[in-house]
Parts: sequence; structure tokens; C-alpha cells
Amino acid sequence: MADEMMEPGGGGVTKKFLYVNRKAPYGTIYALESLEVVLIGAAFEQDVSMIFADDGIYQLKKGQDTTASDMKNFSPTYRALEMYDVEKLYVEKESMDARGLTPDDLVVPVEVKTAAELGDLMENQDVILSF
Amino acid sequence: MADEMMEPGGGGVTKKFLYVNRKAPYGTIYALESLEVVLIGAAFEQDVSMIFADDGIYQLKKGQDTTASDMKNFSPTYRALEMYDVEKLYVEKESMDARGLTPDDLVVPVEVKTAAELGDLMENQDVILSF
Amino acid sequence: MLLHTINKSPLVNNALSTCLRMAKDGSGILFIEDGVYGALTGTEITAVVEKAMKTKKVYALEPDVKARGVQDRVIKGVQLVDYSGFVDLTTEYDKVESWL
Amino acid sequence: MLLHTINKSPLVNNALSTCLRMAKDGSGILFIEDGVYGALTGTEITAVVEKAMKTKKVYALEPDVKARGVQDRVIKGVQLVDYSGFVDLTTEYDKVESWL
Amino acid sequence: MKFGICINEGPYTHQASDTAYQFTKAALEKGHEIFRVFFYHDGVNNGTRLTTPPQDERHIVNRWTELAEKHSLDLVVCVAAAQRRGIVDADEQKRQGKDANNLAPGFRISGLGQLIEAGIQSDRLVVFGD
Amino acid sequence: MKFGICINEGPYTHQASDTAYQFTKAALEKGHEIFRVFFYHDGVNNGTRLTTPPQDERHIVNRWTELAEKHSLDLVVCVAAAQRRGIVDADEQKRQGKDANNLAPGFRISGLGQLIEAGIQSDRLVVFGD
Repeated sequence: MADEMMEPGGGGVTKKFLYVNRKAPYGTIYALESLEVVLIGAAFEQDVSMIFADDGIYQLKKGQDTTASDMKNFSPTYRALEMYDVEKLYVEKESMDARGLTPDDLVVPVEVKTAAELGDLMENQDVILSF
Repeated sequence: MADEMMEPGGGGVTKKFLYVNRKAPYGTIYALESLEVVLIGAAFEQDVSMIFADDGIYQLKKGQDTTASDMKNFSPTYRALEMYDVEKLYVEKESMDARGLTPDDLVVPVEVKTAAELGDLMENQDVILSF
Repeated sequence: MLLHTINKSPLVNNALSTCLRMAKDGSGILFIEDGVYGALTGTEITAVVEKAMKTKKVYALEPDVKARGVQDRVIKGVQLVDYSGFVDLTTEYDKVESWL
Repeated sequence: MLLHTINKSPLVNNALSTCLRMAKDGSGILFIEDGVYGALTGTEITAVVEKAMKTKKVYALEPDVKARGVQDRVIKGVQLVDYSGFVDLTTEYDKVESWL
Repeated sequence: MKFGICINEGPYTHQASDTAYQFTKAALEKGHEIFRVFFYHDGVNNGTRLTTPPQDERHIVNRWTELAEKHSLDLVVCVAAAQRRGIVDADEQKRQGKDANNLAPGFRISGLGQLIEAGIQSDRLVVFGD
Repeated sequence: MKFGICINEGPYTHQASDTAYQFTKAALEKGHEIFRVFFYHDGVNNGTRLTTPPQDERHIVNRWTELAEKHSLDLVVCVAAAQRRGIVDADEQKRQGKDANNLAPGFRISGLGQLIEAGIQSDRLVVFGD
């Protein structure tokens, strides 16, 4: 999605990268540009996890149609993450419940975890990028 | 505070202008730049009111000292509003209570009104600018 | 009467809550942009919005609802408008307060 | 353990609330920018923060506290740090999670 | 009716500029008059001609320029906000001693009084922001 | 220790750029190494040399340029984010066929991989944003 000007690869180092997504799509650009980071980052062959919490879960909502608002519908791109070996997608149970959402509502398979479980996961990372 | 490139005056028309301030100072620039609008607007001799609600009330907090953060302390400017005939400053009672603030905490005299009273005031305006 | 626009998700920000404290009976509330998450069934603020609908007219901007894929979850009785309908609302009400 | 930074006022935004759901006992919470309004006595979220202080260490960035004129209202036990102290915290904790 | 439009956020970053554009376009299509579109705060960033968005995305700046051309819109960028953010026309370039300018066609830079005037002269002032 | 810094908001608009600057300066004064400062999202707007803030305010862009000069900092502006927002250096100007550029001294434009690399190479990556 973006021009890339350096050779990928982390010089043999593999770190645990966690991306925390808490912003709704479209209202602001954070969701779209964060996804660009994840896709570029995939070339570096790090150990990647993604957490979706709060309105960030809405990034994955099925049925997005931006025709009438003339914005770019980037939700299909989440389905491409698997091809980039980004497969550890977690959604927070408490945020799902607050929105009445279930995994069936989402464009990709996700694992539902409680806030406490995600807190453990966070502590177990090397680099956290939050958007 | 800002360069001004047009002749002031509303062509004889006087409207009721209401500025609604709901953002905290310093974290974002809205409070500072909104104050610039009010000052410039004063030259147009309109009937001006200002509402401070939510974290916007913190714009008026006494004792602001930006030395260590190297930002511009613009809180003294609120005291100049009176010279510009901007004297109708209202703070929302509910927001004050939620923050444990009283009029004594603020750099300018304000009138405390309930949300319901401010709702009436809003309905009675011609132009509302919210920041 | 005023038309109030809400463009922030009430699930993460308090703008709707302050708006509802001040909005008079008979005024209109239009959810736009991320605010449309406030017009949905099954969320933790659905009851708040349904209560507001008893005394105020509630609208949501359909292009924003569709962009977010939530068109099948809009609370019954919330009126969907397109951009043309948004313009009409601003003329039908006396003025607009944007709850930024 | 993680150092969590909160830069939004917990009086208008839910970032602190989500942070507190996930933050483990023993982790640190640093209020910066508009987040420092979360470190004050007498507000509607004071009790939430005081409860968190029983299991987590809570800090606030003093330059931001002073800029906002709330230095006389910081909850007792909240440790004030300057920018140099902020840097130290990021080295004392294992990594930083910014709750944007 | 006569509308004034105020836009407080930059292109792409926040949907405010998109919504304001669609609103303005719809108002014009319905025969309303747009007295002025005023760009304030980060809204001034809508007025740079140096953007190159991805080819599969809308070009927000060009879209404003084209709408202004078609309907003789008055697109005003606030000078004070523009100075803080580096939006510069030829006059400002000279005045501030800069070596380049970046204002897009169809926009002009002027003072905050233009926003107040829009409030006075318009039947409705609609603010789009964050 | 080795730090990576990521800045997601523009100058003046949001305090993120101020906080990041003060943090970076303090880290350098304590003898830490700054591997890279990466400007993403609206953070790219910190990299324009066309700003003229009021004389009684700090000059955020110049402050970065001076800090970079003094400590040989690597200030990287994300190319994709910069294209959306109109931040352009001489190379980009040529590549995109623009008639001007606005990148401030001390900054360079490069890809998102530079952010990932900062995450890999630094002991701590600290994000400042909204």
C-alpha cells in the first residue's frame, strides 16, 4: 500500500510486535494508516499480534460500503493479513459485549480474550505500537 | 493575536453569537485558537456569549504555569475579554461539580448555569461556534 | 429549535452525554461520522438514545452508517438521511450546534 | 512490567478505563498532557484512580500538571516526574504502552 | 438559503473535510448559496497543492478546487492558523521571507474576520471538526 | 539505552509533538541514544519549513531541526503519510511532478519500514499521539 525505500529484514533479530487498535475506521485515518504499518512490517518477519479493543473492533465489521461517502473501503485488506502471516488477531471480550458484537460479525477469524488475558499478552511483548 | 485583513463590522447587522468551549487547554490547540476567534469577533460588535462546559472549564483555571512545558500560557487573555465587551461567560454547573471546581478557582468572573438553563440559552442564539 | 450534530462515538467520548443534558425537548439530534455508532441497537448506550428519542427526533447520516457496515443495526425509529437530507435538516431547524 | 501512558482526560474519554481493565498489578500508569486531569482530587473519577493506586504505581508529568494550574489538587501518593523522570520511568519499566 | 461552512480538520486525517465537502456539494445541488467556506485550525491543511494521495483514493484538495471553480466558491484559509502550519501563498511567501509557497488554486488566505462575517451574513453556519 | 520515538500529530495542533521533543531532549541530556525519530500520520506536518508561528510562541519545526543538528538525530518523515498531506522534499517534488517542496532541514523522507526498524533496533519505542 505504501512506497518502501529500505530493505526489509531485522538483521536476524526477531521481536514480538503488538499492534493495539482502538479507533473506529473512517472518522479518522488512524485505522487505515495503522494497517499500512502492519502490512509493511510483515516483510520484516517479526512475531506479530494485533489487539482490537474499544471502537477498534468496528474496523473488522462485515458489510462496510463506502460508495455513498466516497471514501476508500479498506476492510477487505484485513482478509489479506493471513497471507502476510499475520494470524494472531485478538478482540477484547468486554468491548465486544459493550457493542453487542460477536465474531460472526467480523470479516476475519479472531480470538476473543478477556481484558485480563490481553493484559498478560501485552506484558509478554517486546514492542507495542498503539494507534 | 492574529493578523486581520478585513474591515470589521457586520454591515449594521447585530446577531447573537455563542461560542461553546468544551476542550481542555494545551493538550490540543482548540482552546487557544478559539479564543483568537472571540477576540477578532469582538471588533464586529455582535452580541457575544461564551459557554464553558466539560473540560473547557479548565481553560479558565487559575494558576496555569507553562514555564516547564515551554508552551504559551494564554490564560491571562481571558481576563482581557471584558475590555472587548465580552462579559457573558457561563459555566455549566454539572461540569463544574464533576470536576470539583467553584467560580473561585477561575481567572474571570463567570455565571454558573445548569445544563437546562444553558440549553435555553443556546436555543436563543443566532450563530453557534463550537470548538 | 436546534439541530445537534454528534460526530464522536458515544461509546468512547462524552459529547452525546453533554448534548443530552442541554438539548431541549423537540430539538433534533443527527449522528454523523463516528457518531453513528450511537444510533445502534445492542450497545451499552442504546437505552440512553432510545430514551432521548421519546422527546427528541433522532437522525443518522446513511452514508456514514453504510460505510461502517452497521445499516442492519440502526435503532427502529432513527431516521436515516443522505447528504441532501442533512442539508434539509439544517434548513428545517433554526440553527446547528456541532458537538465537537 | 509495562508503563502505561494516558494522555486524554478521563473525564471525557474512556482510554483510562480500558487501560485499567488490562493493566496488571505492579505496572505503572503515567498521566501526561490532558491525561493529568485524571490525577486530581475531587473529580468524578478520583475514586477510580485511588482504587487503581492500591495495586499500581501512578505518576503524573509535573510540567503538564503545572501548565494546567492543578498542582495543588494532585491526589496524595501520585508521584510527580519531570521530563527527565519520564525518561527514567521508560527505562525502569520494561516497555511503554501509549493509550492514545 | 445562504450557508457558511467552517472546516477545522485536515484532509484524510479526519472525516470532517469529507463531510463538509459532501454537505456543500449537496447544498449547491439543491440550489442553496454558499456564502463562504472557511478553513480553520488544521482545516487550513486542505489548502495545499502538494498532496499526492494514493491513486485509488479521492483527491480531497483537488475536489475543493474543482467545486470552487464550478460554483465560484469563496474558499478562505485563515492566515493565523496557516502561519502556524506552513500554508503559504505568494504574498505570504514574500511577507514571511519564505522560499516557496503551497496554496492550492481556488483558495485564498485571509483573516479570522472572514469567519465572523460568514456567521453574520449566512442564514446557517455549519461547523465540521473534531 | 537506545530509544525509538514515533510522533503521530502535527505541531501546535496537538501537544504530542511538544511532549516528544521534551522527552527526546531529556533522554539525550541523560546520555541515552536516540536511534530515530519517526513522524507518522499528521506527525509529518512537523517537517515543513514554511511555518511562521507567532513571535511569542516556540518554533516547533526549527526546534527539531536544531536538536537534530546538535545531536545528529535521524528525523524520518513517512513517505506515504507525507504524500497524503503535502510534505515534499526535492526528490519527491521531481517524482510527483510538483512545482515546490517544503521539507525542513534536518528531516528526510523515507518508508514505513524505518519505523519497524526503529522498533527492532531500539531498546524502547515510545509513541506520542492523539
